[in-house]
Amino acid sequence: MIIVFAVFLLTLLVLTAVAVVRTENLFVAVMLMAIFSLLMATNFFILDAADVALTEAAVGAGVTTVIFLGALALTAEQEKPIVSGRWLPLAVVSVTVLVIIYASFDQPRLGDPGAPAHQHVAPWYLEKTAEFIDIPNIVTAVLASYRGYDTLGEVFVVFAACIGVLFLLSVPPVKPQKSKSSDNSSGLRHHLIPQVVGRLLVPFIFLFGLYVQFHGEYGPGGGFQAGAIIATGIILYALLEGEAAALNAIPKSVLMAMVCGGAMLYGMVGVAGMILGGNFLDYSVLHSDPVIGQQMGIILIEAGVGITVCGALLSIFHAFAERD
Amino acid sequence: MNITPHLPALQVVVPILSAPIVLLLRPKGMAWAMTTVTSLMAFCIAIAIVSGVQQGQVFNYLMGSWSAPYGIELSIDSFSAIILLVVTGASALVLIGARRSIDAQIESHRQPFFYAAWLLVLSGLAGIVVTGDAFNIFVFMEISSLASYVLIAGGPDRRALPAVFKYLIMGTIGATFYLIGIGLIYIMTGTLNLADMEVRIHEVADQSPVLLAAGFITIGLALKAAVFPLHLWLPNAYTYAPHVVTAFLAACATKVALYVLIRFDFFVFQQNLSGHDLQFSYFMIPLALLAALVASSMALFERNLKCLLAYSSVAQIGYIVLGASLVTVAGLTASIVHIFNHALAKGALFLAVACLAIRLSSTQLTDIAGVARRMPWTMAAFVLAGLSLIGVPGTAGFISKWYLITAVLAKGAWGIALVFIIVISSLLAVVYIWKVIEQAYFREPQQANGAVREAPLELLAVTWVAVLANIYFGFYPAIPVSLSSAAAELLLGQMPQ
Amino acid sequence: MLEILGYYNYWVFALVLMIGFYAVVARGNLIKKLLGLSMLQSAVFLMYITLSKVEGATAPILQKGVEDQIYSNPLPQVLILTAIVVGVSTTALGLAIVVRIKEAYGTIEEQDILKASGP
Amino acid sequence: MLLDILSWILLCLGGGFVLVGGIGALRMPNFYTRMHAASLTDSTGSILIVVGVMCQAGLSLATIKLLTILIFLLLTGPTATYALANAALLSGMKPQADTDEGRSSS
Amino acid sequence: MYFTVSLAILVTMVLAVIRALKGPSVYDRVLAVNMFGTKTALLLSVVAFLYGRPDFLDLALIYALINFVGVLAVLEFFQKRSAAQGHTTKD
Repeated sequence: MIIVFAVFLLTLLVLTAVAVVRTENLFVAVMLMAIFSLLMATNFFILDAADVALTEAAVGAGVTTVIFLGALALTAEQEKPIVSGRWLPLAVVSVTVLVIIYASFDQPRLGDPGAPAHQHVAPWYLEKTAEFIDIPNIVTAVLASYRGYDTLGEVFVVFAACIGVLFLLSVPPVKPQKSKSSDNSSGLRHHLIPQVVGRLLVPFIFLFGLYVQFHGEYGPGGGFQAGAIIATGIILYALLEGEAAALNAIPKSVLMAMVCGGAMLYGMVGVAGMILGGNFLDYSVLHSDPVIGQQMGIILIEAGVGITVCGALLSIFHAFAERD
Repeated sequence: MNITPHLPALQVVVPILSAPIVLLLRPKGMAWAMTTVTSLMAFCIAIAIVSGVQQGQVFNYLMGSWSAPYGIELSIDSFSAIILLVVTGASALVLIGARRSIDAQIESHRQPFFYAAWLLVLSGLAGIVVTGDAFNIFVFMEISSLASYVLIAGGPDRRALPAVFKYLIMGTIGATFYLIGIGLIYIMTGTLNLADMEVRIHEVADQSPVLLAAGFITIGLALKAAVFPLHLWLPNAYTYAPHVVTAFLAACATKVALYVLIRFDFFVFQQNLSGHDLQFSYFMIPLALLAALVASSMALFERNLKCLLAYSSVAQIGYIVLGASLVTVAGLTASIVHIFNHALAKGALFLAVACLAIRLSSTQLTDIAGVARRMPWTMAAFVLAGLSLIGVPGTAGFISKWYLITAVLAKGAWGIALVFIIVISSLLAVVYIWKVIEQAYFREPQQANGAVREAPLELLAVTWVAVLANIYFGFYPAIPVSLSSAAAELLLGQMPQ
Repeated sequence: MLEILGYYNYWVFALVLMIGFYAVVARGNLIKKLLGLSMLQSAVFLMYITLSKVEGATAPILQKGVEDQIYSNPLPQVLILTAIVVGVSTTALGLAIVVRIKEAYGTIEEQDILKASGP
Repeated sequence: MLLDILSWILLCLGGGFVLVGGIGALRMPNFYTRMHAASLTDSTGSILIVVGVMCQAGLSLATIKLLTILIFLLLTGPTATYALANAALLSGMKPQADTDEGRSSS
Repeated sequence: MYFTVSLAILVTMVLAVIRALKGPSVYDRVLAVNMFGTKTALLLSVVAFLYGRPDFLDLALIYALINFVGVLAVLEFFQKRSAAQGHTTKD
């Protein structure tokens, strides 16, 4: 059953990928890339990775597409046809594909429960989480506690990307600014129906984002996903009401404070563990009962992650959208 | 609380948590001051770690107190210690002198971003070095890479942008290949902890996914480390980056990638994959030699001082790889000592270039004609650092060349051919350094350079600190050599010689 | 037949990886390169998630009151959560650079940029 | 039991509608007809399928979630369709009867 | 039963992708993407029951949300582009 789904979706995936590479219209390529991301996310879901599917949909298909469109609006839409040098890369690529396919036959096949990967570390997580942390979502437990240091790093990757985009785009545009009158058309203000529906939806999106944030211990979700969803909600607001309105509601300085504050919150939880006599990122010492301490720590750092991701994605979106 | 057991964590946590604070510091100069202080603290931590390691202390730190294969473990041995010293030292030294150069190249409202990115590079590189977890290396590699793209893109020349784009593409491909390799190993072993991996990979060593993983990891890291045919991103990125950034990154960014490469190929694969040493040698030795020859020749024809030195870096990476690919304790020692010494020499050279660049408008060779009369101290520093790069006795460069040649000669007959190539490449280095010296000392100064003065004191001072370090470690090489040979023995521990 | 299809995911991983790689290497348009790059990364995500799947298992979110349920491997999923965010960050930074290149050179084609840069 | 049969019928109908919509979007001669085919069956198909699944779920949290999804789809689907058609019309694409080339230069 | 429906949705997804590949106009492609997104949301709600994990319905909701925001972002893009090209849009 799963095989049928997988074959269907994966074949589509390959077709879409080929189409993305072949089309010379970049806008079409970005649209196809959105389909590619959704297909990928559906695949993840079918392969039991609910959290990853959620993230890929919210971050990969949603925010990435929006950022790509923002960049396309500032650059070009049509790609020049390639002139030469098509065969060498194609040959290299084909050979590599064959090598990987050859090597795949020694690999445990899809779903093989006897694979070494399922024997060694993973069962420990599945067995011991109930005892040490006592939350049902093992992915969140691994992400936030067992491998919390990775997640700290990841927050700082987002942080780095955010300051990078702001640094690069803080140079004033070379071309003279277009007359301000064109700014009035920013936003979909004169499309009445989307605006009414959109306004109705924005608060519910926030609510849903908060639900995903705090439900992350029990179901699929957590800081990244929630951050991305709330950012999407604000992006929706910006699309409907125009950039200026969104920036009015949440100014850039607040976004910056969110990016820094979230990252600091995460780090401070770690340092608190250190001060209270544990190791860095040891949440057990936060409370007299180690299990409750772990849960407290997880909630706090997930909040930090959500705040940073939301602030960073919005800062990046605004940096692109403001520029024309 | 006792701070000593927490040192490995603090090495990363101190700079990484300062980055958001630096970003919020608006007053002029504060961002620089905070970054410098943080960087000095990181350097002190590194020194404490090194002295601990030299006394035989082993640093293992369990993140979140989760035991090893389940949580992330930091582990520091002598190999990590020496690289830590290089990374934090380069950052602290360059930052102390960097302020005016950065002021000249980066608008003040963009500086907080720049300094925050600097701290992220520092903590990313330190994070790669201290960790004992394969995936954690990937995460910190991405932090340091993303932040270093930001630093390089700060270069005022518009050509910095295509250069950094190329770096981004190649760097991301490298990181992705590394990730594929980790995934393939994880399929076969079920673990991400390097020490655990080393034990468990033994049972599955002859299966094709593991071999494929070794290939992907080696190529991915070689891309990051700019090993010869994969070095294409390096020259332009170094040339158009802000001058002090070049000094910092040239001293440590590629070295850390080499560190991971060596650690993986020796610590994880070497003892388990049969014939891996031979494959590694056959694959790497020709590349290393080509790197030394081709890149040195390219440097000969460069018209831009920074680009010349960048090609020279590619050649020097060739030496490091050559030493490692001999797969002997002596070769590996030479390789690690050279990582240390080359960082010193290249750091000093690029700092001297930064001194020149702050007074002259460009780094083209023709523009530095006769500048030695105006900036004698700077050029003297350049000459001494250049001698160290060439490997003249009495400088640090000599020590590593000496170790390298000894190691190569131990390989017997074809070792002599290798020595021949090393000597040729060193001669090429003499020629391209001489080219600079000739321009600076024996050409008539240009009219435009009439008002040029000596470089600002603090920048000149750190340049000279770097130069004196080159000379000091040329006469007293005990610290790097003892650490390196300990590291080499550790890495090749159970190898049958 | 089903035995062979068990490897199908890995083959698609290889194909998509290399399609993305081809786009990065052979296409001259910078945005196309970034699209290829994110495809390359997605392919790796697929590989990790494939290896996390266990036959007859369900997502690693414990169900109360259900006995002897087996769960898929949570660890690769955690790694990929991290990697997805890394991928988006890289893409965003790359796009910012492309925007600056467009402003500085007036083009986003590699050939034209090389021409404009001169020797 | 009755509920099972009901949900079975609803799901099958929904699947049929969705499929017909897909075929319509592929086979219709120009943009507006394609959009027409796609959007109407989209809404109907969504209602049928989600209600069909709701019959299976019984009264639980899942039903509420499904209801939310349904409301969401019913709000956004037609809105997106309207906005898209509006944008196409404004860009100068005129609805035409029987050509395959009813599109603007963009 | 669920399986049949999922299959029907999957086939529709294929048709949508074909439409996205064929174009011909950009609006056709946007339409196809939109259609694809809705179908994904539907597929997920069905598959969640097929797998017996109805707690995963959150995903379907997010897919629908992303889909909507995506379409609006595309429209905003069109609008910006036509403003940049100097066409005045009438209401």
